[in-house]
Amino acid sequence: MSTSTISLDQLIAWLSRFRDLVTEKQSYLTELDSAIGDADHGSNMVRGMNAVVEKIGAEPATAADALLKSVGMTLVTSVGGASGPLYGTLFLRMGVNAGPVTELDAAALGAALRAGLEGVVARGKAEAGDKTMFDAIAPALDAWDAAVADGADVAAAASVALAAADKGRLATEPLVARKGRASYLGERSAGHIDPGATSSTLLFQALDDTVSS
Amino acid sequence: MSTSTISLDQLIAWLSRFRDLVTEKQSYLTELDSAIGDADHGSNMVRGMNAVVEKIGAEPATAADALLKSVGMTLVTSVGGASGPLYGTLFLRMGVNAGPVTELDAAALGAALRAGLEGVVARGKAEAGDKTMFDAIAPALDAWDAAVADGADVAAAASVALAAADKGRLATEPLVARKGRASYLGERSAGHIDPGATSSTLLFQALDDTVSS
Amino acid sequence: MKKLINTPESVLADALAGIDAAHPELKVDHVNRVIYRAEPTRAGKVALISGGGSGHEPLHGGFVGFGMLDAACAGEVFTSPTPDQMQEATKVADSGAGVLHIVKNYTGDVMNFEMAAEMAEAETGVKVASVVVNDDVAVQDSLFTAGRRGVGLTVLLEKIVGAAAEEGQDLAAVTALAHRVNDSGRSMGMALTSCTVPAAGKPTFDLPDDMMEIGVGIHGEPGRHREKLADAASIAKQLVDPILADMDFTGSPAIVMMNGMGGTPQIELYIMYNEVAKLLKAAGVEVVRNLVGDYITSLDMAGCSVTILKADDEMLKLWDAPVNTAGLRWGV
Amino acid sequence: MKKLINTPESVLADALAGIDAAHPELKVDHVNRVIYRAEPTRAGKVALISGGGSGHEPLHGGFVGFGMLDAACAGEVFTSPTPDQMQEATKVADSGAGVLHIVKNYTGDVMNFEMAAEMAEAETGVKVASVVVNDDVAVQDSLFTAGRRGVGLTVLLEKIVGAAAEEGQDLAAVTALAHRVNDSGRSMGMALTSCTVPAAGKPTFDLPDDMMEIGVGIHGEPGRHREKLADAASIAKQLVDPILADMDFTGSPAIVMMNGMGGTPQIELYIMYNEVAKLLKAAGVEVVRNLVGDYITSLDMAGCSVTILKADDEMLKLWDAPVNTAGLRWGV
Ligand SMILES: Nc1ncnc2c1ncn2[C@@H]1O[C@H](COP(=O)(O)OP(=O)(O)O)[C@@H](O)[C@H]1O
Ligand SMILES: Nc1ncnc2c1ncn2[C@@H]1O[C@H](COP(=O)(O)OP(=O)(O)O)[C@@H](O)[C@H]1O
Ligand SMILES: [Mg+2]
Ligand SMILES: [Mg+2]
Ligand SMILES: [Mg+2]
Ligand SMILES: [Mg+2]
Repeated sequence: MSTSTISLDQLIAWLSRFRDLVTEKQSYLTELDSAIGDADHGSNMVRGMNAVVEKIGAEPATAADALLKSVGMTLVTSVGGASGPLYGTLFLRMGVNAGPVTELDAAALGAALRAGLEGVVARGKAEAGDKTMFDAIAPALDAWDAAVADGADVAAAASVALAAADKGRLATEPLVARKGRASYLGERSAGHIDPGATSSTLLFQALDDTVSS
Repeated sequence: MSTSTISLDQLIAWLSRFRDLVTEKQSYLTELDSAIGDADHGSNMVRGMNAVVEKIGAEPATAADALLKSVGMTLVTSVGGASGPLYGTLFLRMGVNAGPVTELDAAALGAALRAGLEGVVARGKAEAGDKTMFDAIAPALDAWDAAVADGADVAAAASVALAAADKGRLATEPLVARKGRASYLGERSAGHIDPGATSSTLLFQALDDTVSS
Repeated sequence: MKKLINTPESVLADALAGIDAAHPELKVDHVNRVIYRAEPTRAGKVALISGGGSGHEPLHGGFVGFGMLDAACAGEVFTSPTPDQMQEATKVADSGAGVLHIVKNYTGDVMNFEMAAEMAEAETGVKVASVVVNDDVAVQDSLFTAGRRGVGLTVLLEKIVGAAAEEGQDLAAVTALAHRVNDSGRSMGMALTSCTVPAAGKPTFDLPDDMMEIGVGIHGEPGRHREKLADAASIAKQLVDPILADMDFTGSPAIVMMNGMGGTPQIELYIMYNEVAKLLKAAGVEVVRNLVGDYITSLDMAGCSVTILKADDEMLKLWDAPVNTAGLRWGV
Repeated sequence: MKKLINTPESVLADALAGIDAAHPELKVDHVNRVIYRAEPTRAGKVALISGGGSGHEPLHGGFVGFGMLDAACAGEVFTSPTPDQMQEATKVADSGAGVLHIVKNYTGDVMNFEMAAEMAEAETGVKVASVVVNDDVAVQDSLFTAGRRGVGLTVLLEKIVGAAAEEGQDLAAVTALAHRVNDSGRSMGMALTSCTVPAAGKPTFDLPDDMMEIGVGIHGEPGRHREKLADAASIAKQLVDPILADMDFTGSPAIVMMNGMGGTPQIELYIMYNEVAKLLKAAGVEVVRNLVGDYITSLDMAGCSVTILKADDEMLKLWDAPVNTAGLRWGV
């Protein structure tokens, strides 16, 4: 029962699934962050997504922009650290881009996600190969756009995006970090997968789980 | 080649042998003090006896009283803790009792040691069974006096004294401490041999080694 | 994990409650996790605000008070606070003369403080300036990376700039001074053990019994490299040499901080200070003031860091000015 | 063993050199290991001398200065100093008005200070009085044993009695006050980990990862009993209950110290203080002053202790009087 577009309820289901996934993988995320960071990425993401799920449960949104902006603000005000402003900005910009709709097709969702990524870059100045969440999100969106150009719907696009995100995340392993806390380690940051790229992959995993089920 | 009396040189050899024994057993003494004290009895005794050996090497004494008082003062000023004043007083009082002689027979050495023990009691108020060095020294001197009453010389007296000291030291194991740092442990002090009773046994061991060789 | 805590989740709330209970001269906004002076900012006085992840105590809350900060925002352990906290702090501390944000150079801290400044200026019109402290020579300074970390110099900067604000200097002057202090100081740290983040429940890194980490920050990040444990004299050299290689500290009086990471007893810090003082003397650095103790920590990590500030006359005068905070106090 | 030291043998000498280098306001007699004020004791002022084994920093050397001690003797780690050190301290600090020896109740400390007093009075005619602090409720007070240990109350006593001496009270008054303070305070401590004595090279006791020691002193002695690790609230109860059972603290203002053992970060001490404050409030104890931090430590031990002093008006006034030492400073 896959989906060609994504409804408001599915956006909510996506976020709730993302919460479940970061909760499930909390220790893994923290372990990755212990190796090249400060051992808090798991708890940061769980704290933020718990706040998000609570917020959208309490204040049912009636349009995608309101929903996504509220998600962004909730992340900004509950997470802190690097991931708070970055994920927060991602959703804020997605909301602005999506507009007051109740359904998004593959192209619209792709455009919203792309706007979100641009927000991440505007905030964090990351480039490809800096060993950050960018390295999972950017290839995922490239794959998304290519699939959509070939006529893919949301479900199909989500599936290729997930594969690309995961590939991008794994490809962060050999990299020497140039952004974020891992950059302090210099050469010693090589040989570890980036935690933020991993949580971003879970974001696409959650989307794929939501729209393909 | 055992000895019937003890000369000044042998007193010095005794002290030097005591230094060697506490050095050899330093970790054992500290281990005993770790269980019911503060893990410093080994280093305290080694520091003190090193100072003593250095002192008597630098200022050759010409009489027993001067030698023993100098040993006592050196211990008082170099050890600190409980063992400093106690061993220090032991030797100070021994010196006062021995007088300006250059040789002591078994009775004279026994009397000097007894005066030393009385000094320990005057300072530390220990009684039999308090789980202190008293519990090794007191039985050793009782055995010494009994042997001397039976006509023993220094070598013979030292030998029975050592056996009694060691028996006394081992008998401290089941005791609940009533004096010193071990008393803070209450019932938990039982089941451990007292470190001070152990170093005191080494004092008799050193004497026995010296006069029986 | 052995810690005097109730639950990993309640660490911050409980600690803030303790600070509130212990310090009648401070107020604590428990919702926004802001520690601020009970006495409102004097009209015309620039307000100094700092903040960061928790686990570095006494930084920053312990430096709120006369002659230092006006407010501090406490984030979760090792996680920068959020912009709304900083906005609350800005609101409560601003007297109209503007606010200086003192930010340690970490991606998270910088981004959150940036958002806070954007929001504060847009919403309330408060004048916000900021200084980003980046003094850690263990990290290479570069335009293509996150740059150097902000560590020990933050303490000295908060003291000196706090005194300038207390004196009545305006926002431009206070900000310029803050940048001057930042440009004039360097730090370097090392760890004997990892710290344990409460929520993680186990040490951030494993360090064998005979190894140490050189060039650590204050978040339990692994350092630049790991090597065999050495004596205090060699460790001091490993901390002082890269600092002196990075900047010339001769020709001006220096203020030195020998800082403990949280799990190191004071007796060891004095041993380290002795070695550092000898090295600086040999290098011709004239140390005129010092701090020895725990000022910017990394939870229960055993280790230390050295900070050296090349002080000009104004900095020295401001250093000696009265300060009255939980963590630093003299002249009052 | 992981420590910032050169060798186990040089710990004390190196630390004293560090104190000397860091504190121009103090003098250090390196031969006799005495830390004393650079400014000689004012004529007519009773001199306060304390001392004890090292490893408890800032106690005692960190409390030498205006309003507290005149001199402190440093023994080897956990080993009481020797009578000749105390005599030197007595000589250097006495202004003719007499000397109060502040002694923590340990067999070694008591005997060494006794010998020092005997020697000082015999040789120099200095009037020496003494107070033996014995505040640790973890140990049963009894005439047949060494009695209770002297722990945290020593800090409060040195502050209060130091202020009285600074005020010009004579030896009899200062001594009487010292006894009154000692009679009015109690302490109780616990440990999460053992400390490691440098010369021993390994932890004094083994404590499994899920266990803690209740009723420890400040020398790494095992405590009264060992039990499963618990949360901050339960630990606070285990510390506060025996203190309140031993003495009635209601009806007078109380001064509370939440003390860290050396390896415990400040954030945990504030969490503990919060719990202690709640318990005292519930028990009707009115806490009017507090200290939270490392004041009397046990090397690198993780753990804490609580001290409560039932203060009368004079004690409270003397508590608030100015003090200017490395370890405690206010009002100056
Ligand atoms: N400048 C940046 N741009 C994009 N992503 C970044 C940047 N800096 C850090 N990140 C991401 O943030 C992740 C770390 O997040 P988190 O651990 O929650 O924050 P912090 O580093 O503040 O502890 C990194 O793994 C990385 O993917
Ligand atoms: N009051 C006392 N009388 C006799 N011996 C004592 C007394 N108190 C302690 N001791 C002895 O001292 C020993 C401990 O010495 P040491 O560890 O060097 O000193 P400290 O207890 O000060 O660390 C104990 O094992 C005990 O034998
Ligand atoms: Mg992190
Ligand atoms: Mg001992
Ligand atoms: Mg973080
Ligand atoms: Mg001792």
